[in-house]
Amino acid sequence: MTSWLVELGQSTAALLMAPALVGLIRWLKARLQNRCGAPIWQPYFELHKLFAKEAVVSTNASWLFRAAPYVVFTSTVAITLVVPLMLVPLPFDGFADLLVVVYLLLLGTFFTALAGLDPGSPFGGMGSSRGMTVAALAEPTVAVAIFALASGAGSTNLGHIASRLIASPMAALTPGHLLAFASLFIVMLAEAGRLPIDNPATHLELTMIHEAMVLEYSGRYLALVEWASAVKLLIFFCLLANLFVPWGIATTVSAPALVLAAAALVIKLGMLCVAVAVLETRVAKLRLFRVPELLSVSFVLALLAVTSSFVLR
Amino acid sequence: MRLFSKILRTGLVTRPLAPRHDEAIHLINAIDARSRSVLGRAVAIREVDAGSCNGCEIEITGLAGPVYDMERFGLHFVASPRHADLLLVTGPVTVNMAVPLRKTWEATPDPKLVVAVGDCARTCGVFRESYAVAGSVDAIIPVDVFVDGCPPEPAEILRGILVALDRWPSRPRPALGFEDAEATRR
Amino acid sequence: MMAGGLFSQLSVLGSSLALVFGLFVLWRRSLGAYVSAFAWQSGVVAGVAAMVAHFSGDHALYLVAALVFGIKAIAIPRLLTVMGRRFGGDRESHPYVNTEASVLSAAVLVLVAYSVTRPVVALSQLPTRGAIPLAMGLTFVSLFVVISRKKALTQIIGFLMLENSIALLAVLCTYGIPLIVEIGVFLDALMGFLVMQVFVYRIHETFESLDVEQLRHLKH
Amino acid sequence: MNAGGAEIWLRILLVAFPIGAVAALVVRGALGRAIVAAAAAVGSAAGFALAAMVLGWGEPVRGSFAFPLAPLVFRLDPLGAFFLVVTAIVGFAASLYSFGYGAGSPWRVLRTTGVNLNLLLLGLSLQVMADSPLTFLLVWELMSLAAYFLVLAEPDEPGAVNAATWYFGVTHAGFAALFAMFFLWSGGALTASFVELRAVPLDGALRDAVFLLALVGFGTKAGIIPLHIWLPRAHPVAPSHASALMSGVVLKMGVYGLVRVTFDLLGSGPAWWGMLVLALGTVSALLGVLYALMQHDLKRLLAYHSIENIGIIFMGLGAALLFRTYDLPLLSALALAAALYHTLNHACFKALLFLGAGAVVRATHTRNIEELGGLIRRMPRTAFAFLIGSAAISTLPPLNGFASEWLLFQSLLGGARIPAQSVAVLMPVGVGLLALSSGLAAACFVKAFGITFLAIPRSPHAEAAEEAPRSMQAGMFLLVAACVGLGLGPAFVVPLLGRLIARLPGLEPAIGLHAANGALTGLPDGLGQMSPPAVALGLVAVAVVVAVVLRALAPPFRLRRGATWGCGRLLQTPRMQYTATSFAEPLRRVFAQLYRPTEDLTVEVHPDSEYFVRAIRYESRVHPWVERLLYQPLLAMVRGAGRRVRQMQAGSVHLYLAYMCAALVVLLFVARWLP
Repeated sequence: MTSWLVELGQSTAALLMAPALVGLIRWLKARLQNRCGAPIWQPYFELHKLFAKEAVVSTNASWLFRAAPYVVFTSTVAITLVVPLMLVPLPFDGFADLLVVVYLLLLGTFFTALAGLDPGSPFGGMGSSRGMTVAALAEPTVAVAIFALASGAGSTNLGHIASRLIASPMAALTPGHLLAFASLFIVMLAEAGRLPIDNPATHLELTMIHEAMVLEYSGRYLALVEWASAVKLLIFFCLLANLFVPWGIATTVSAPALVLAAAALVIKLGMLCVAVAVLETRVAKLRLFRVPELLSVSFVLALLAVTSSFVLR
Repeated sequence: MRLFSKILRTGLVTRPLAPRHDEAIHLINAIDARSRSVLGRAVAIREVDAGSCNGCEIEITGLAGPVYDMERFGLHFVASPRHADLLLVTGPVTVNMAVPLRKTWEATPDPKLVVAVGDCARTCGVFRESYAVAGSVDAIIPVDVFVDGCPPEPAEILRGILVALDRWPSRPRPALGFEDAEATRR
Repeated sequence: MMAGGLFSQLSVLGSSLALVFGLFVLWRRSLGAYVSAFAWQSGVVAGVAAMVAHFSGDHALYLVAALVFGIKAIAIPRLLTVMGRRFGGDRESHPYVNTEASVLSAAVLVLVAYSVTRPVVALSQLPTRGAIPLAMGLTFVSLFVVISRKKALTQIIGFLMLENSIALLAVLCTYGIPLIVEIGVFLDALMGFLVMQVFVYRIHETFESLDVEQLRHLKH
Repeated sequence: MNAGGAEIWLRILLVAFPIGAVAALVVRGALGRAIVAAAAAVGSAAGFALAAMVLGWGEPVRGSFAFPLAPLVFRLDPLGAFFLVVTAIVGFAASLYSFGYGAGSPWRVLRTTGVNLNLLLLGLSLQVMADSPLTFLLVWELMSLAAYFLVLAEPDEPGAVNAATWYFGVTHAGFAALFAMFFLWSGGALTASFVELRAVPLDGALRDAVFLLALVGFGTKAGIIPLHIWLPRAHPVAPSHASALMSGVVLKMGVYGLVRVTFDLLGSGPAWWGMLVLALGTVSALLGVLYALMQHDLKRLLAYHSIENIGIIFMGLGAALLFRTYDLPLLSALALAAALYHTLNHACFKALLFLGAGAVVRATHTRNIEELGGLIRRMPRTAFAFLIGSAAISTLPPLNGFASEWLLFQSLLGGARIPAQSVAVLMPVGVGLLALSSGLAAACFVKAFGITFLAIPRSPHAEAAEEAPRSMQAGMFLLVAACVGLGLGPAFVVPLLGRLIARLPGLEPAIGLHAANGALTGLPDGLGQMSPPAVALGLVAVAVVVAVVLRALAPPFRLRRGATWGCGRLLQTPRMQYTATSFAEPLRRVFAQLYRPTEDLTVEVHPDSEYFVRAIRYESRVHPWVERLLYQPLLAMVRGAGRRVRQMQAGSVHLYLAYMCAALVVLLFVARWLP
């Protein structure tokens, strides 16, 4: 019973924590640009403001445009129920595995892309087209990385993978694991719309991917979409942090273990934020047609991960 | 590597604004407080160039730079008027930009504010009575605040934004020593 | 046994890294990136050699590691940078095989390397045997770089990486060939590099470019 | 028949379809349509009942008929019954749909469609019961001919005759391969039952030959690349409910045949069998979806997706063969279950999509999606049905496409356990390509649904569209229910499949494929577990919580309608919307080496100054060069042979007599020298 409570509690916490992650990356980037920057909780103010604002919806748009933010938000939030955050194993572990997570994310992308097409604006269509291209090309890397994780841990269920690694912590340092981590990191950049694949702060329609799809949203719809993308980033960070380096996660429901786990999680997420911020300061956005090259590199890394240590022991 | 060592060496360059603008510093603290209460301390700005010579744009670019760093007050530029709370309009409105400007205003969800930047936005400046100019900004859309200057300094623009936030209908107007935009409107 | 496990893991890790740096050359386009990838790769190879020396107790390998590090991770990259500066930033913008296809071919080559080295790996009892396919894969990838790239400097990098991969293979398969041979190979590589450098000057003087495709015109 | 209940259903099935076929010939008008549709629906329902009984018992039902030349032997075992379920579900939906779809069609078209729809359903139902090579081949021919006439049902449709000819040629080439296969196998005794066939000892080379012939024969029917040439031509031109049946069920007979021959009758083979099927499946899955992306003809796009999904099914079959070779029966059963499950799922969602496309075509009179748009307002129900179908084929949870691909992923992930390392190394590649094809399918269906149903109409046709009649909606929503139900119910389907797979030789451990608590928990040899009902429940629960929290905490919601934001452009016209071509452009560039598009750019400038451009014409085409590469030489060869044969046709009676004489002599010699 308590583990159920922890499960629901940690999902709620993740939901509430996600905007801070975006805020932290922005703050770090501001500091790297020698700026003062907005405080970490700035995204909360933005969400609060957007919820209070009126929504303008195109006259061309259908019910799908208005339903899509709820679908995207719901599917993304539902994923947090199975992602290991602080405690393994979770009571919901057996209900969904890594493949379900990946395809639920695809469900969100699918509806965002449809919503991009719905108002009939050329930008939305462009964003949908690019978003789906990137999502489709990232898919093989994810699958092969899952192959690597699953054949290492003997399961595709997230809690199981994490528990297996906790049991033998040195396994996290095998080359296969490191390569799989690298490949998933690239995929995270692509899926969460970070540089060098997509610039979340761009104002130029022609360079947009995710922004172009949500260009028509306003008010509450925009708030839901933005929040969902923050949660998506958090999910990817948690996957990277807790499937590859699950040190510190609580394996029993006890207060000290959970506090330790929460601290470990915050530290790991902070480190990933630093990595992303440093990377985004260092690199420029890739031309759209060089993105497949990057994704093919990540695919090869994932393939190497599988072959180098899991298939051939 | 070289990049990051340079970043480290440079340190934080965002400064409180220059001493002669101490009223502006005061203002900026005020922006912080007020925009929080009005728009939840997050104001999304859509910049519309309605036909300016780009002088104002250069100054506006300075807003986002490390020295003025408007992001620390929760102000940021967005890509679509649908996401915006405040329109920052520059230039005399040319004939070709009149309808787009109007459409931009219509596309912005309520509540919204309009700040017209630069002398041209108020008086059309040297472009006045040109065959290509449709009129000042307030001839096309309701303006909350004009920011004077050719071009105005970034600090002035920030001041204009503050006045606009201040003019928020639901709030009583605090008595500040700045000229009332309504009064200066032609 | 724990040490053995660690040894084999580290050797696989080292070879994987060397291979990843090889892939870098297929992905990136600027000479600077190539040179640093090569330098890092040489560093990794030196590290693997030193590690093998540590675990096998064959101290001659330390010398090899030091040589690799000194010559390939420091000296040659310096020279390459100087050459690159002299000839301008000639980017590898249109290789014969485009980047995605190159990277995916590299994946295929690595899989091929796995299947061709299977008998060797099966025979070997060394803890380093798991890394042999990766080193072989690096050999193939370096050859592919030489084949598919147009600029002379890129080809030189490919050649040097080939040399790296052979050194890596030697270290992994047999814990290093006799020191004298090893040094001979190094000198060979160095000589080859110098000869190529001279050629590069000549090519550049003749064609005002380092595009090897221009050499076709020599026929006429 | 050995069971009373089953016999009744079989009789109904055998009577209903012919009644429908005859009624189509005799009765005109709405009454005729009603009788035809009702007969087909009753027959399908009877088929479903029969199949359900057999699946429930787990024991086969037998029967035979006297036939003028040879006895026809029928036997419905659970494997056949599973495919009968596929036929019955799609058949039932298509029959309902056909009633409304036919309204307004000329009598000529209605007649052909009605007769052949019923004959096709009869053929499909009997196909899975055939228990001897002769019966199998005869029914096969009945099915092929009915499908051929369905392709030709609207001969005025551009490309219909060409498509029908391709279909006829290729399907008969496949028939020849099957005939040769059975002939080789049984040593000429085509009336032997399958049980006797199973006992025939075959030596290595002959077994390989039988396998290859079966692969070619069933592969042409299933439409795997490179034997797919007829499929994207034939499916679009048939009436839509016929397309649904052809894509949903007729292709699956190829799968059925391959499963029957390689798993049931032939037994375990060398590793290259599985590798070959797996490779063909992977290539078909990837190329199918890639060519689908480039299509702007809605039905042709769906046809290419059939190639993709057949590829996915073949990947499952190939993996199952491979695992069986390496003595991993549970993984093999898992892969086979995934393939069979995907067969059923693909039948449901592809039929649904074809029915939806038919409704669109009927309402707008165009299949070109560049001329569509905005239909979600004019045809909301069709749009909803098509959306569900699109989501299902894009493998989105919790719909049925995801359930079966999840199983397939699970079995392929087990590939790391294959002892031969050079084979095991290839499994992650297969996994990656499977994921790529599912991602591309999602991109393709964003395009298909988005351009067809969303935004502003791009032509007057689309503006004037009206919602489909009720009967058509009923057909579609039946399949929507099937898609959702099958997506939520793998815990029910998988044990069923486990039981029927366990009857196949060498796969007895499949009986262990079980499920607990509505979840696919602890799949033996599977790597993971998941529960579609729990996923669906989780989604619904989160949605409810989100709705409640928003209502309670969020400020009141205000909505205003405004023009689409187009950077303040004066005018927003339908021509400014993103088109299907531009949507697919990034992927066309990414895969340019594969597509090898031909591009043609003409710029017309003002005569006085080249800086004033008057018109720009850009044309780009993607021709499946695989088809050209393979089939052009073949066609040239056939034509050359035809020319040579024509030279023999001198028109002289004496010459013909001489030919006959020579043939007789040759035959006698052959008879003399053969044992």
